[in-house]
Amino acid sequence: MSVEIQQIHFSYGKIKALNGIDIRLPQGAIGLLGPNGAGKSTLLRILLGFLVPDSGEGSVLGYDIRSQQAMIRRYVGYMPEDDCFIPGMDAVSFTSYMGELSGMPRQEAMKRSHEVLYYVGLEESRYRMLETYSAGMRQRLKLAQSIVHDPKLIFLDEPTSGLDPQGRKEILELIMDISSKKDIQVLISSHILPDIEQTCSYVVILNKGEMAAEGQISELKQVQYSLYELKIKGEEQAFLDRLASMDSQVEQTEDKLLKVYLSPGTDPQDIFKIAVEEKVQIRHFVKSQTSLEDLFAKVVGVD
Amino acid sequence: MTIKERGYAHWDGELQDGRFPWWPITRIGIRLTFKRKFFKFFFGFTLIPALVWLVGIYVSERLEDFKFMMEGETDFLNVNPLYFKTYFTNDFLLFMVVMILVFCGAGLIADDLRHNALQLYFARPLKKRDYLTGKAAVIFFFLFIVTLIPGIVFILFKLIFAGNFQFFASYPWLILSVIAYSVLITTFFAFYTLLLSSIGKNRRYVSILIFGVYIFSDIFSAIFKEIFRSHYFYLLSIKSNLQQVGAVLFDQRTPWNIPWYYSLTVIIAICLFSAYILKQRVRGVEIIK
Amino acid sequence: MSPSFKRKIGFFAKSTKDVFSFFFSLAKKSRRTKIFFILSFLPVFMAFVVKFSQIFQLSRDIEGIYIFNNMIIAFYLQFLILILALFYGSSVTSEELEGKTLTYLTTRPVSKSAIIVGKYLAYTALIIFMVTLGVVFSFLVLNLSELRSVSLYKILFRDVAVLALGLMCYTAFFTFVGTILKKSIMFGLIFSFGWENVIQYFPGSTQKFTIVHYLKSLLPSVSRGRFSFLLFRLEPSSTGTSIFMLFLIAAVFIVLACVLFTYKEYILKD
Amino acid sequence: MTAIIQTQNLSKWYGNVLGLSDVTLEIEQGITGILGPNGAGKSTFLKLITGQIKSNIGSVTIMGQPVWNNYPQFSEIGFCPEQDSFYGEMTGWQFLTSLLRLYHLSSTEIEKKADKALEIVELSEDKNRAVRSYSRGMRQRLKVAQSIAHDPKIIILDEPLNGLDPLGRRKIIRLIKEYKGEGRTIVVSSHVLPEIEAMTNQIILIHQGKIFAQGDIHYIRDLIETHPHIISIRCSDPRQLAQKFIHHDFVLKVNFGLKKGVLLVETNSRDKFFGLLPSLFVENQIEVEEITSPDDNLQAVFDYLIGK
Repeated sequence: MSVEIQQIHFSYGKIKALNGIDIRLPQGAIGLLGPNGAGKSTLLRILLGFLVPDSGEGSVLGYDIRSQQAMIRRYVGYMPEDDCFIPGMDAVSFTSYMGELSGMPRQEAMKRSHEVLYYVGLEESRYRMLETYSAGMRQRLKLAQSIVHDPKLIFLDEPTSGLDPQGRKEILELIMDISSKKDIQVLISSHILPDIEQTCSYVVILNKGEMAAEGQISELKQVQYSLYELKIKGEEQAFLDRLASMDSQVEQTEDKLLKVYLSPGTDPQDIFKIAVEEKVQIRHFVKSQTSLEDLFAKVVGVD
Repeated sequence: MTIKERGYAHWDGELQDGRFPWWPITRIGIRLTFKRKFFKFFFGFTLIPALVWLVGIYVSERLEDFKFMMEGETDFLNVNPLYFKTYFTNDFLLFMVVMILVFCGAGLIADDLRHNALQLYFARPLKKRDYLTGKAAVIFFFLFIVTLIPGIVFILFKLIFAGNFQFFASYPWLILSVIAYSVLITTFFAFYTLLLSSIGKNRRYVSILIFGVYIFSDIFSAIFKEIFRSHYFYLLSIKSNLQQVGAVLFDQRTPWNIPWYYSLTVIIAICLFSAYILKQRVRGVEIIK
Repeated sequence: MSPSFKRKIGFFAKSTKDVFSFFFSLAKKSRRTKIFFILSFLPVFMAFVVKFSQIFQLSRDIEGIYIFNNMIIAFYLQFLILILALFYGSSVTSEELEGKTLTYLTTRPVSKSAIIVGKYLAYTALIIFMVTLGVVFSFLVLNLSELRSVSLYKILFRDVAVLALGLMCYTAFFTFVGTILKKSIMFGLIFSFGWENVIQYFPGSTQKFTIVHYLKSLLPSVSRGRFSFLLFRLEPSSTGTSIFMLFLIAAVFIVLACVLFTYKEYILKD
Repeated sequence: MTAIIQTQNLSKWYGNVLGLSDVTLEIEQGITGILGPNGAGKSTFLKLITGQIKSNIGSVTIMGQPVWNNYPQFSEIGFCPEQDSFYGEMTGWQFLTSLLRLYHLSSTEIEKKADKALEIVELSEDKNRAVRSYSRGMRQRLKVAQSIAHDPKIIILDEPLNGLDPLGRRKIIRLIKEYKGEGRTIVVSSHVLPEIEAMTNQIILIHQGKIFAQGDIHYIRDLIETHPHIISIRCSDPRQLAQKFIHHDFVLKVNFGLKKGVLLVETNSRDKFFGLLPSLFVENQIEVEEITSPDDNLQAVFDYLIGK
């Protein structure tokens, strides 16, 4: 069991950040989900020993979070949310510096840092000054420094924030590749649902410092009603009227997506019959699962 | 045949409990200081007194050759503990030391605070003590170059120029004095600089403080001393305290009429205060209440 | 004066006023200002100590005004106003660039010159206020027994005016330095405690290349006491020239800073 | 409709690094999305049209007036910068009122406007907390608040949704749409495609400092009609369906997907294809599970244009 905590409480002065969190994490990649200010970063900081919980117990990799912080940090890699670096250095010296601080011999750290930078896709700019790095490159650099010492457990705090789709895809692929290794566990904190859906199998949802939901993603998003998403072209109104007469609810979203809630017992193929009759093109037709986003909205309780 | 696997590769080495986990911090700190504009030039300038004193030692062994230049005044060329004390406690050297601190010390912690880098350090098996030791060692490095090293070099060259060990026999403890004094002022300035560097995120602000507080304490004590005609007010001055203790360490008369251990107490008190503040300020995350 | 020019001037004045109040209230509350405030109040504390010791006969009797003239003013003139002007002057542009907050100003309907002038005035006013308060308090404490003598207030007024002129001038200069140099502190320290301290003792016209020369020309030469050497070889300019020069220097550097700031591009790194 | 923002041959270098090259375009009322990967030149473009930096070549005009150093005009413009930076020790309330002061307003007006802006971004409760203690999302919202507080006609937002959680994002998107309804001009940059898609159809694609495309998303899609379009259908009997397609000339390719029951059809005329589709299902009694167009989103347009 890599991470196990019970009844963790923490507050910044008057503001309660964590209010009794219990977690027992299984193997594999784990997503820590929640809106801004839900306490995700605080939780990670407690696991790393930056903050001492007001009350509660826990262990990371079998080491106690209160008394054995040094051992935890030896085997943990951390990618912080904030933009952080050391000015005046290039990527290779920075990464190997971080490796050395973790206890790698200097020559090994240098060798490894070249490998790691190559791995995260910074091989061409590894000799450039960090000040000149773009947001995307800094993100990769932070990932590189978090894996340079080959940790057993990696904490990633908002790993894709500020990235463009291409950069995001690449970072997520890297994370999936790392977490596919059986002996490395990854804990990703994010508010970007698709990221978590894509990389993790298990998710913990925090809201306002409390546990909102926890479990396997596949179990959490079970289908509860028969909802279809459609995009159509043609005479909309007539089509919508016909659908309504079938005793089903239709909702139109901001980006012109139709959400059709079919009453039980209605054959979805009837939609196509109506389409033929009303001469409407159906360009998109998907049976919707309760997506993680809906789940998220539901447990978080807004909208 | 083996094929290199694509994707993430493990590192097959062992993490070690380094004996000096702070050493990388020091090495990088020194390297970054040397990268600063004009620093090398400036640092060279700081070594001028050392050169002058070295020439003095040479001249002291060849007094006859230089007599025509001296016009009889040769007392100051007598290489004895006073000669060393004069080097180590002269105002110019101390002033240059402070300027070096502005260069190498202002950003030590302030830059890490500014760029959120502390969490990178403390996410690794590094204790607060290691971090501070590493940063302080940067200051030790630069200040030893202008204090400890010249001191030892002076003694060595005196012996070499003289060709015998008489000097050593006369003042066997001198080398200890040099070491003790160098360690004292370097330790003090390390605490002083780290303290000021940790209270601001802005390098400019810290630079001004390092310089300003030093000069300020000196002016302040001078004014008080002038009004009250009491040497006790020299205790307010950083410079005077260092000079006071320095004189004792070199077995010379103290420049002011106050017990030297008062000065030492002041110095130690500042160091302890700094240590306390540093312990509060240096942590993995900034906690805002 | 054409109406459009008048309108421009009016707009500039309004903008400057708004920038001024923005930064005056911002700087007033910052922690740095508090620390500098304490620093500039230490002479008051010192004055108290002196006064108490005089009351209890702990030290030899020195006239309050003597201490005031020779020590307090020397401290302010030779040290404090330089430090304050250096920090606040270089902050005018540097802190916007370092904190990447410049954008918030340059997207408002205020001209870049108004930003410089307004901020400069705000900071100068703040530090003049700080220094004046410190000076006035130390003056009152030190001369507690002679508060009825009018001639003393003349001295106080003159000293405060000189310090204010000094702050105005140095801050303008360092505002300009901060606008062209990225790392202005090292240069500022060397200028303040190297150039200004050394060149002022040079004979002939050389000393006229320092700002402190004009400031000292406005003060009477001091003959007694330990600090007299500070005025060693001063060949004073006339009062009129000095005041004119101080205003001229301040104006020139502020105009230069404005011109530079208006046409130079500052690129904030992400 | 007349253009609000016009640029002519706009080009910008930083030293010898290209920032933007030869951009000539007009932005009209409503929402315009600026899209491009990191470092494509979006921020450079927004800085140029807000007069933050000066172009090396070309000109920018807003409502007919040049922008560079034209301060009086800036009261009509609100700008939300990309960088996450604030004045040191201010509270949210102080931050807004201080900046509003620069619009030469009376203090009652300032307070009214600041209150309103805080309400809009839902920060009223936290207005007296120091900005330093805000979470990332709150800071982002505060930045948006300072760009709209003075009620500008033109709002320019550089990555406003960056770092926001889904709920925060939804709120800002709704807000931007509301502003559009009020007849304002809004320019939003983003590198996340669905975000822009949710806000507007008017987009400008920037890559490597150049404009790759400008206009309606669908118009752009039509522009690249030569690029065949793939439609994925999951149904009960894909092979029977495939037979029906083969006779039509607008179908270029028919593939069977890796997943069971998936048919991938490539067509060069979507209109004809989709016109035919429902009747095929109904006539042949094929049960449809899913119809999707894997490349009918901005990402695909984008990938196609930048040649991926």
